[in-house]
Amino acid sequence: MAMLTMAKALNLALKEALQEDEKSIILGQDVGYDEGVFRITEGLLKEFGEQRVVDFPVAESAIVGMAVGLCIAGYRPIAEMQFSGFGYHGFHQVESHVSRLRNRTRGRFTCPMVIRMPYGGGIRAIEHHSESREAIWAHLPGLKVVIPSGPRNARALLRASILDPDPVMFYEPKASYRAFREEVPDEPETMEIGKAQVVREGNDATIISYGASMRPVLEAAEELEEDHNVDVEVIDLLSLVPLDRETINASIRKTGRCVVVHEAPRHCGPAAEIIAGIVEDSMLYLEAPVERVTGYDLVLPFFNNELPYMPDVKKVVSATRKVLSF
Amino acid sequence: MAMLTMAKALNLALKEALQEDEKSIILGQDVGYDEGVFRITEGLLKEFGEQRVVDFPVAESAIVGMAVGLCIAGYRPIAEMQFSGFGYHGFHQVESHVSRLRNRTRGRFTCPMVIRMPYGGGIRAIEHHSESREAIWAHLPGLKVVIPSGPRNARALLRASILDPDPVMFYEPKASYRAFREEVPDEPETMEIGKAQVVREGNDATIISYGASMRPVLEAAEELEEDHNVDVEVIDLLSLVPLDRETINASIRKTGRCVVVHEAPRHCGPAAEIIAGIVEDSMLYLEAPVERVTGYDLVLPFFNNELPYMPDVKKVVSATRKVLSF
Amino acid sequence: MPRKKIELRNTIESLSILDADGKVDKKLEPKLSNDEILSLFRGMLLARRYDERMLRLQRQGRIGTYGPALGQEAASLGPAFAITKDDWFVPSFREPAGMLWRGWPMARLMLWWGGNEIGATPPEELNDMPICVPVSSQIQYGAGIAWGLKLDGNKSVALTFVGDGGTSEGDFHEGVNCAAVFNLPMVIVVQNNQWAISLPRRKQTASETIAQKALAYGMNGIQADGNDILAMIAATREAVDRARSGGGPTLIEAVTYRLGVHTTADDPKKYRTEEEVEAWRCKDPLDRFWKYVQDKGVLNEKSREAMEEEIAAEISAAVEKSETYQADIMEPFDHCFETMTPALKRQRAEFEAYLLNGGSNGSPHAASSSAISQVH
Amino acid sequence: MPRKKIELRNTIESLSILDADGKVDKKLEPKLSNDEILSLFRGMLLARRYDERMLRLQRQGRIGTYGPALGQEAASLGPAFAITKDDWFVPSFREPAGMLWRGWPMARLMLWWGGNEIGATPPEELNDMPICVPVSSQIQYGAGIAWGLKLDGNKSVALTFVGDGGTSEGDFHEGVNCAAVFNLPMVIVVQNNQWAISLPRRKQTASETIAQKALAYGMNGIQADGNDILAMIAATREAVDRARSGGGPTLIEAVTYRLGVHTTADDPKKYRTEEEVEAWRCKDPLDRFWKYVQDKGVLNEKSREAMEEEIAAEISAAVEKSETYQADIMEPFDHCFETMTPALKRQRAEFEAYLLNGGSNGSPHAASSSAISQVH
Ligand SMILES: Cc1ncc(C[n+]2csc(CCOP(=O)(O)OP(=O)(O)O)c2C)c(N)n1
Ligand SMILES: Cc1ncc(C[n+]2csc(CCOP(=O)(O)OP(=O)(O)O)c2C)c(N)n1
Ligand SMILES: [Mg+2]
Ligand SMILES: [Mg+2]
Repeated sequence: MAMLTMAKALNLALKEALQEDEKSIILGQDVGYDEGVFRITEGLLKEFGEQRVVDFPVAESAIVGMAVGLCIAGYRPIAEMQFSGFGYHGFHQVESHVSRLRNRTRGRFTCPMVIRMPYGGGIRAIEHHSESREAIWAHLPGLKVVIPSGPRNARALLRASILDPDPVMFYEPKASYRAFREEVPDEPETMEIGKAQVVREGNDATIISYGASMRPVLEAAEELEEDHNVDVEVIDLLSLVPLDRETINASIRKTGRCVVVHEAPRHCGPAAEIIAGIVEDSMLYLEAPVERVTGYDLVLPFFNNELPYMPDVKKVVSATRKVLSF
Repeated sequence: MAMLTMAKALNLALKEALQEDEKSIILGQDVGYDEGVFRITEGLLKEFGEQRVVDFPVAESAIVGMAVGLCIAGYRPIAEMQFSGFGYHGFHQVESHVSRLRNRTRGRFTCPMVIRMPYGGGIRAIEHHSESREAIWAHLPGLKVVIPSGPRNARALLRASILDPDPVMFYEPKASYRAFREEVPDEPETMEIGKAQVVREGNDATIISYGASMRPVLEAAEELEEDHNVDVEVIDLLSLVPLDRETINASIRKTGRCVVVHEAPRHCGPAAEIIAGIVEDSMLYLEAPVERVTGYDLVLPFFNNELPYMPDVKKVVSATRKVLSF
Repeated sequence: MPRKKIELRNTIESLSILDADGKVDKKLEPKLSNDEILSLFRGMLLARRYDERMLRLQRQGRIGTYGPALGQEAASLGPAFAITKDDWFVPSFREPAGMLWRGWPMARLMLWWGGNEIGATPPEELNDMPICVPVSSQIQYGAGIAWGLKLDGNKSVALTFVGDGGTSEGDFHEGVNCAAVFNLPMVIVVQNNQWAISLPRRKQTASETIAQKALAYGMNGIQADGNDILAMIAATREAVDRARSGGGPTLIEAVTYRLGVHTTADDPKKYRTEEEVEAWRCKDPLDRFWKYVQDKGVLNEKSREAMEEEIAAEISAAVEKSETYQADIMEPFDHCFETMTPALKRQRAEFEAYLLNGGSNGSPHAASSSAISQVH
Repeated sequence: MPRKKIELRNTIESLSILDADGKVDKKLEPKLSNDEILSLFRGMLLARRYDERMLRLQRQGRIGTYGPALGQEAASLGPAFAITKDDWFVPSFREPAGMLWRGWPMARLMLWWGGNEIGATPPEELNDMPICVPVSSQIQYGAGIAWGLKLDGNKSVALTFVGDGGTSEGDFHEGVNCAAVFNLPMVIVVQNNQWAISLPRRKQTASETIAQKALAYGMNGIQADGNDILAMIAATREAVDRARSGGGPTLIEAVTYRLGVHTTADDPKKYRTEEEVEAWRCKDPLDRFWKYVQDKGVLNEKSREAMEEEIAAEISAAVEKSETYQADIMEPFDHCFETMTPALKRQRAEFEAYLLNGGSNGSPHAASSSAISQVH
């Protein structure tokens, strides 16, 4: 066990992949000599060489599209989009091929690839470096969408994503890269993709979230307990596709009240799907409307104004109190 | 008044725009000499010339991106993506500039443009020509998303979209282009963007839909009345952004039961947002879980198998009976 | 010198071997055995007759919209001939000649146009990709396959096709540039058939040739007469040899012409003249090669007759095979992911209930035929 | 001839006028008045000192990540000088010299890097676009603006910048190709500063020059010494004149070098040698022009001192102005659409309640500083 940041934990998972499977290959802008702009690929070029860790021209569509070709040729690419805000440049390749190749060829060809991208706000970055648009991928059939929240699950989920026979969009909450450390086992560890975790048990209300928002959510849960004597259950989704409706519903049936939290814009965002699922499965258990604490339907402001526009402890606490007082 | 198909009605709105505003300009693949692959731009090159109706190289990102530049230079471009399945190639330009320019420049520059695209299945088209991915645009802050369902509202909404000071993604249900005719007034007519229409009043349940799905929905409504003595209210959303929650909620508060219908995949699709909004505003009025009749979370099968995978009368009828018998 | 011309490493050449009158440049003529000439001619003829039959089937409503490759047979067959089974064949959508040559069962191609994924499923033994619809997007996976081959160190190449219109797409640029940067064993054939639906070549790009686009990537490029199967074979062989020996990618512009409709939903009279089409008809690759085949004494009118009959029978058999194909309506649920997600299991059950309850089984389509006839 | 070289309309030349030793090619030297030389030098110096101050401000935590353009002053100032106010200036993100020359209030540029949209708001009187972050995406709106100018028939041009890395993007290709097809009055300056973050120019594209990429589009291209302001002025003037007279777009490769970090989050030691940087430092555009300015008798050490002081004061004033700027926290709701949608009205009310209830007013950031220091 070592105490690692998420950045280090991700690095570990990548290293394991390169060690264990000679067909795995990392490609992206500045992932080699620069070791990634967030240093997630630190040491990998040195250990595995230029053939396995490939610095790519500034061409996101080719990163995605050529990764498809690598899959066809029997490789297992792990692609990095430098920021999720530039992943859109490869959107058409994802929609047209990554997500469809298995279906189109009835399984003759598949895309066992991972597309990693740092997402989310709160780090004083310039425009286009802070958005959360995971919902656009979650809506495309044929993709899995995985979003870790801490060092340990980041490593285990990245490993699982790399081993997964299907394409995974792996959203990394960049504000959490170095925000805290956790014990991460030395031995390779995987987690099943599509299983949410109840990270805090409680009876009064359920707070559902994922990724970077887990930090304010957990802080809010403590504040609710200490200051308001409220005992909330907290669910970390860990993946949006597959979505673990079982865990969500079990909790809702217990608490009857729910708040969903994410940085992404509200309209047609992940919270909407979660709420629709709750209505379908557990409507009669709901004792209050579900509250959404999300980004507004605005482009996240430039960094000087971004914080108030993001979910925070205060917003989560007040939404929870609202569902409790309904 | 003339009896027009939707194709003709759209053509009329385009013609009016070119006549009324010399800054309006149509650009897209094959919109000129070929008059559009669906003939929506019929006669326009002949009447307005090559400067106003521009055949574009096969470069969707440039269609969108250069339209942004035209807006900056004071023009009002009406761009066509030949099929919505190729609109993704311009996704990054839409996300990065079309949807943000006003915000970024605090209104100094704006994007009064329309991006038209035919969408939807059911016309025996080849791969990539039948999808419904309107939700991905609806999730991006700064865009309006308008989807007509018949000739008259198509003309009025396209006109309103062209006149709108902000960018509009205009999704055209191609299966409805020539499926039926309606009276369309000779005089220019507009409709307010963001207002849904109650196209059929009823008390037992509310069916909410838009675009191509309105046809099976209305047929289902009749069948429900005739065969099952059920009196449904039908709402045609006409736009996903802005979403007319007022009209939706008024109806739900009356009927207490709801079915949402669209061709788009279910997960994180428009129906989820509609349901989340109902929960927020009218949960206590709901007498049954809301049913979703949507595309499955699959790529729409090649055309030989596509029909059973789309919403149809039977599915709408049975979902409605389900919410009624809950 | 403070202002001087920059000399480039590569120059662009044009290549033609068998001209429209059937005259051959002996110096450049690729060596082909009589058997090879025979099978090449058969390949061209098969593709031509296949296209003609498909157009008829479309008119009879037995398949969907169809996009023929009439007149472009040499441009895809020549390159296909010049590679081996181990090499990869990555088509766009105008390469039926090449695909049939590679060994695609004709019935599968028919099933693609009939709206069945089995038509997009390359048989296990072929290193082939299926028809690709989003223009130029195949360039990227073509380059990715070439990359994989290079990593494997196995000397194979990825032969990838695209149209003149496709060269305007960002995907073309990104893929070809990266192929050159990584020095990949890739051959890109641009079938410049002069039109992208209604847009003529000169409005697609202001460059004098498509071949010179290679200069932007610091790689080899050549313009070949795409209606001359000998030129296409020679140009591809040269490019393939270079790629195999580590010389990187080549861009081949095949100058050809789409003699027919873009697809059956298209009406070329709206945008081009009958004279233009006629002028190109005189350069028909099949007629031209037929002269060559006769000159070589490989076939004559009579033996061709027999070949025609054999081909007609082959096509009829494929039609029958394709028309007896029964798609499994539940299959899509099995091919989204290797393991069905809970959501899909649930939706599958929902779908099954719908079918049991008398839901549509797929026929017939609801959309009006007028809409159908306008679809690309 | 069946195999022959294709002669292209355009050739690619390289241009250098004022070399690294301060020697001038008199034949090519653009005519500049002493006033112009003086203000050009001031413009370069201002940009250099601005960059230096911004780097300090960043280290002091008074702005966010900063991307300097040290060493690239000539490459954006020369072109900016060669156009008129009526022309459009469409920057990427390495053109502070050009932007300041155009008339951007320095405080606004500082506010951009301080995280405020006002920094992206071009003053009403400027035909300028703001800094553009998604690499190469500005090429498209640059081309669109040029298209509008052409439609207006007003002889203005759109001067658009991009980096060497940017040439690999699909957007570069689509925009430049369309500019050539539509024969637009556009000048594209590629600031080839040899690096795209850590990727060296030779791994970005296999072409010998960036300028030759013009051949792919059948348009004019030239490679100019980007550290030579005279060459940049001359090359741009030639391109602008051609564009104004209907001759279409030109691609100018400005060969320059990023002397500093990519951004303050970057550590160039990871990927390039100090020797390389030193070699380029000898070609510093400012030092070189300083010799020229002295030779012309326009400034001397002493008058330069005065200029330095004036510039220092100007920058300090801008810092102060930018640091007293108060953003309106509610403003984003006003600029999403011209008219706020019902959903946004509702969310605005929600947000107002949050603020009234003691919500964060924007300071200070929660993320750990170690995360911040790693962000590009
Ligand atoms: C990305 C994309 N945009 C648009 C289309 C619609 N479309 C189909 S074929 C075609 C023209 C292609 O021209 P070209 O590349 O020259 O190939 P050709 O049809 O002439 O063989 C277009 C625009 C498409 N299939 N994909
Ligand atoms: C579309 C996109 N992809 C990636 C990035 C991240 N990024 C910022 S600058 C840069 C390198 C750009 O290199 P170049 O075009 O040569 O410009 P330079 O930074 O050298 O001025 C990259 C990859 C981005 N901003 N936009
Ligand atoms: Mg073509
Ligand atoms: Mg650079």
